[in-house]
Amino acid sequence: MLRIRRVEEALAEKYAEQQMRCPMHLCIGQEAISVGVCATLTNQDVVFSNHRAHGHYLAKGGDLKRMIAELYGRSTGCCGGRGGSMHLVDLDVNFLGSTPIVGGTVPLAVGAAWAARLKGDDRLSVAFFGDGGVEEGVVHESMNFAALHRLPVLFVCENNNFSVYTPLKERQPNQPIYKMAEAHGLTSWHGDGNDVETVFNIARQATQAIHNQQGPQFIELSTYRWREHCGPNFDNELNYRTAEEITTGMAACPLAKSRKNILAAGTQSMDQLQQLENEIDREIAAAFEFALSSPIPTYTDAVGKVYAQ
Amino acid sequence: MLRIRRVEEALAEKYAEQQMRCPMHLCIGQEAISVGVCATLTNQDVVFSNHRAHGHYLAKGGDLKRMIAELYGRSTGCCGGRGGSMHLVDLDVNFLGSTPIVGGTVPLAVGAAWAARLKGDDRLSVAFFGDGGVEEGVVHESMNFAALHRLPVLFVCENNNFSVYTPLKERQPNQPIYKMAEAHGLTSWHGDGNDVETVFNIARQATQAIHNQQGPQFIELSTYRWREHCGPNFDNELNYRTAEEITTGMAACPLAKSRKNILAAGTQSMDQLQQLENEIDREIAAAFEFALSSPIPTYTDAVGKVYAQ
Amino acid sequence: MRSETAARKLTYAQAIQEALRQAMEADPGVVVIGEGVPDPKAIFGTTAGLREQFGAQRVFDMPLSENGMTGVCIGAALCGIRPVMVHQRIDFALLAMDQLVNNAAKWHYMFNGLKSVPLVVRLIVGRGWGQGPQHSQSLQALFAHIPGLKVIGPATAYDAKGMLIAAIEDNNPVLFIEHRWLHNINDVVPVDSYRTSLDKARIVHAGNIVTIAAFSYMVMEALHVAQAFAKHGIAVEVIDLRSASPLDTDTVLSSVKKTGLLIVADTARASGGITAELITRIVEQGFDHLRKPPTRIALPDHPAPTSHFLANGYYPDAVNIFEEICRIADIKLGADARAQILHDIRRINPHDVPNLAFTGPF
Amino acid sequence: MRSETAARKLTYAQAIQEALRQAMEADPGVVVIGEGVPDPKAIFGTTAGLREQFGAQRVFDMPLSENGMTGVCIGAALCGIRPVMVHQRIDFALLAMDQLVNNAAKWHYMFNGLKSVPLVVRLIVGRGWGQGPQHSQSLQALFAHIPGLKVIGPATAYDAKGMLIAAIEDNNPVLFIEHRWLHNINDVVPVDSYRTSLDKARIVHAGNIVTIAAFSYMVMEALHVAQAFAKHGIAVEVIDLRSASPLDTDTVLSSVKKTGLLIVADTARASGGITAELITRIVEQGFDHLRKPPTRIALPDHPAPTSHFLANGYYPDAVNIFEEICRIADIKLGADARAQILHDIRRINPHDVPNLAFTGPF
Ligand SMILES: Cc1ncc(C[n+]2csc(CCOP(=O)(O)OP(=O)(O)O)c2C)c(N)n1
Ligand SMILES: Cc1ncc(C[n+]2csc(CCOP(=O)(O)OP(=O)(O)O)c2C)c(N)n1
Ligand SMILES: [Mg+2]
Ligand SMILES: [Mg+2]
Repeated sequence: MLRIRRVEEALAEKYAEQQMRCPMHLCIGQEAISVGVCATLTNQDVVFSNHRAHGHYLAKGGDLKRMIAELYGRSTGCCGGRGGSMHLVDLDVNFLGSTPIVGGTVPLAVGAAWAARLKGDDRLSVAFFGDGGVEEGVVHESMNFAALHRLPVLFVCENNNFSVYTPLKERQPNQPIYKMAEAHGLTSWHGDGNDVETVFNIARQATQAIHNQQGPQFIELSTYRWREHCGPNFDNELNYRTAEEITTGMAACPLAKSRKNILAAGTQSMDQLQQLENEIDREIAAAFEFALSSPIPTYTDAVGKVYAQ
Repeated sequence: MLRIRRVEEALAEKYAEQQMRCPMHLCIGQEAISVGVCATLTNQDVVFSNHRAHGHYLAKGGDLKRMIAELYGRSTGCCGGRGGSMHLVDLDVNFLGSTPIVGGTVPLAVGAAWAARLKGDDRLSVAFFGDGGVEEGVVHESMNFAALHRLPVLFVCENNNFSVYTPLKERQPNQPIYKMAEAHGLTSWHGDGNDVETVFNIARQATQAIHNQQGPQFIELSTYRWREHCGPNFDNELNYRTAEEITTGMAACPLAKSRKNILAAGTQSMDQLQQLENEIDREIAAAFEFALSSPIPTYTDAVGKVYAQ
Repeated sequence: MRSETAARKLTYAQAIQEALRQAMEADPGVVVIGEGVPDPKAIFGTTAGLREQFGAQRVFDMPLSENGMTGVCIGAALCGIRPVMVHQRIDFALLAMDQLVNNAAKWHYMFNGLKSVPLVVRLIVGRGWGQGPQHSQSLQALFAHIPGLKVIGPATAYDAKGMLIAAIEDNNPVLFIEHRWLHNINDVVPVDSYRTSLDKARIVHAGNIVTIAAFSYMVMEALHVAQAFAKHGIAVEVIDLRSASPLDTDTVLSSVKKTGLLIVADTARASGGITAELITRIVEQGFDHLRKPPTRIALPDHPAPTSHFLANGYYPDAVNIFEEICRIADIKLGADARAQILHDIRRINPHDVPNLAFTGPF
Repeated sequence: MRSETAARKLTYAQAIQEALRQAMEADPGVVVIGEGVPDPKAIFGTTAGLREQFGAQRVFDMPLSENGMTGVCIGAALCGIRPVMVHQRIDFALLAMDQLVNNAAKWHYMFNGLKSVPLVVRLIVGRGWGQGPQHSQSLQALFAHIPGLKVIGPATAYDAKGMLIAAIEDNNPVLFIEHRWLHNINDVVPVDSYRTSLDKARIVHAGNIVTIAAFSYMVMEALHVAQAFAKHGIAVEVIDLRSASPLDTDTVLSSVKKTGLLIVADTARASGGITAELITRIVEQGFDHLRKPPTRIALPDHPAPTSHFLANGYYPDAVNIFEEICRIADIKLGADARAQILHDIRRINPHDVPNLAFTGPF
């Protein structure tokens, strides 16, 4: 979590330099979900994600250097610069891809699970999406098919109560999202997405259930996005959420909670944590250096690979 | 019901003459739903329907002559021949239209309800669709929006357990459809769609609830299609349903049940029923005559009215 | 190149079935999925027997969820499966445009070539017997405009088999457009598996008077005309485009260099159709060879009406092609020759069915 | 005709806002709906203040349900409402193709003219600052191929206002394409409400050397070139197509009769684009007037890459148009004149932003 947070804080800081010239959606405040869920996955499990993908990518083990390079549009980026922040991929860790059409990758995750079934692989696949995603018909179609064939897929809905600046209550009736998944025949779970232990426990049970042939599982996790929908800044001045809401939301910081627990349990000392943070910061600095010293592609690099051989 | 049945039996008989040259989906066996639901509507209430539309159209009060003429592709048809069996319309009774893209008219019914809300009209709107319809994402999107704004719309799902030759269990997990509507925040109802009184009672409560500002309602009614999915014949030889299933399905004939009740209650005598049937048959004969003696359009009639003035 | 193995006559529908069967035999990763694929009607016979042979795992029905299921197939294709998806009408694929255009077409490109989407989508174009506004569209131009998709439309049973096998083996999303009126037409089809290139047009009737480049079913109409002309010593060149994207401009250009005249025939609306793209390319590359402006034989600017009375005149046919050839090539036929040709090409069936065996309803 | 009432300068985005406001004032049946319509950013300012003025009933946010909500708007349009729907990116409208093509486009036709669908869908084309493969498509050709839809793309603030008002008052589904890079460009815009015809192209720069017909943002690029040439006494005719469907062939044809040369510029892929349709029509109707084959300035055959380094060269601009004019019209400029023109038309901003004020992120 700390690593994701520090990476995104660094991104936010550097964004103003106008060298990362692409839309960027930070997950600061929502890190516990990526981390808690991905901690229950093996390398061969497959992940698909959406526009807010940094956390998912890093938690699955995606290469930090190549992610930063991608944001800078360099040749060493994970898509060679073709994708930017909203199109991440790392085949080495089976992070198969994130794309920004809301709901668009959810059926792909189901398809990956179907492929695993057909090929007899014991791998599961995961779709990360937001509370807005469930409004897309395609997500319902995906749940229906997954439940029908009891496919090994985990749906993870990160409910941060907003789609851009529109609160949930202006988009959906007052009904829990996870109940919808139940109506589709999925086993569903829900909990506090700002508590990494809760997330981990739920995800572990859910992935275990999938491995035990209990069919697809759906997890709804409540969380809070700290910064603006798209871009590096806070956006309190827009007034689409009250100061009070923001304070409460940020008070539920998953990192603070986890740090407190760690210190209380004594698993790591303050010093150790600081050391960890220093290491992370060094890694991040190196990643930025890697990105900025990477080759700059030109238009000719954009021309090929439209069709596969 | 009897009228719908007799009309469709006549259509089935005449279809082999190859003068009605368009796909035709009969609702024989399913008549109670159209009749029971539409009996609770006023003329100003709006109805949208799908490919299996004859019953909905007639029960709403649609012009029989113009329907038959439409099937024969004549100028007097309700679409002037442009639509055929799957595109029926009668503005006089606010039957706004049926079209054959599965799920395609469901959001339109929601939109009509939204328009009523915006204009302050106390009219409700109805969407008829099948068990296959609920698999289309657009139907979920429609339910979500209807529930969110508590729009005056009635969703009527005719569950005949089949989409063409594919049984429900190969398309959806073993979950009641009406529960899905509940998860979307709609009040839901379900019952025996082959019993016109049941249908009427449910529909009356549901439409009443809409008029009482209780928001959108969803009715799932189980029923049975007797004939082939598309076309005039029985299709027992295709073996996608067992002989036993067909026998049971047809034994639940909504007309037989209703006739028995009427006779038992003594509201009408055998003679009166026979007289009614004769009248209906005369009306039908006249409608066929009307159709067959109506002007035949030519290609030039097909050219205009692409854009409205 | 025509395969040299044993051959017999098959219908286009049978050829598709055989292609599916052989592709599935060759590669256990090939699966067939679509509404009605394993049902008793087996998509006009094109999937008959597959479930029996390959089992319920690989021959799949699906819920009415065109966009979602397209996404499912894309996801499976990313993970080593080669899905063949079927839509009984191309009109239904409009529901899946997002997945086809935003994901399938772009995945290879946007992830820098790391992954590919080996997906075939069979799209059947309806016509006749009251196939109305929502069941008879020809939408090849929509897909052909999108880089990353291949859009093919074989016109013969021979090509249907060879191109379907090649499409399944291709690592890209291929939209395989089948015109319903081709399904029952016979052609010599080799027994063994073979591949037909997805990007080469084919001269199906050689000539030097005028070039007719046709797509899908319109090849048949053009061929009738060419054959009827041939009896009178007039050689019309007919090119089966086979593919709308990529478009084999070279083959058409060579022909136009010879004839100086071009007619393009398509099953879709003329405006904004692939006819416009082909004409534009020929103009761009062969302007000086053109003796007259190229013309189009395609649909007018309105949807298909359902009534067979209304539709009688909507679909251009061999007679329209004949008249256009006479006009553009300035052919003055004697009354007898003209009557003879018209007799040869005139449709004997009712105008709204592909053949007399067709009695509805779908 | 330019309205004669008082005018002042507005940006394209402000002109849209004013059009919406005036249309809503004039007709209580007009509603505006879309993701983010009433939010603080107000769709790049184009819906600012509307909720305050007209209330939450008529200025609507919506769930992320593009196809369903399009259907909802069609249903409302059938019942006396005139919805204006907004998509922040045209790419999202691919999810709504079914409702747009199967229902909106065909309802009037298939029900024999009984009902019409007065619906406007605003579609914003993204470009620059890393708008990548799924956020920067120009899809006008897909819609223009469908009879029953009107597809317009105003290039100036003046037209944005007049055409939006006309579109709202039109009884047909109108797709109103706004290029993001036009939003901040100023133009003189009359204060009062006025209508601009949806089916007439406009000569925005008169000339006789060559005809450039351009759509949407490409009008601006073409105009810069024409103005730069004008200083050297070379008169290039620039036509703002304004509408992709219907396509005003006549205006272009008259111009081509004068110049004999045609360049068509579009924001979309060349292959299968509206450029091909226009060229084909000019060839069909004006073959003998063409001195050389018409050419296209449009996008190459691949999706947009995200990296600004990669995208540097993807979008054709004034320089490309300039070079193409020189080539096709055989203009031999002195070194000074050439340098001067290039200086005049060369972009001063970074290539991936419309102006210096733009600093991301969307
Ligand atoms: C189909 C589609 N519609 C709209 C958008 C614009 N958009 C991008 S992100 C977003 C918000 C999505 O909300 P949610 O799914 O809750 O994710 P969050 O941003 O809250 O993480 C929207 C509307 C889009 N990218 N795709
Ligand atoms: C979007 C779409 N997909 C597929 C079809 C083909 N089709 C026509 S009717 C039908 C069955 C629909 O089943 P259901 O909704 O249960 O209605 P029923 O026929 O049982 O009355 C299908 C698949 C279609 N018309 N539209
Ligand atoms: Mg959210
Ligand atoms: Mg059914």
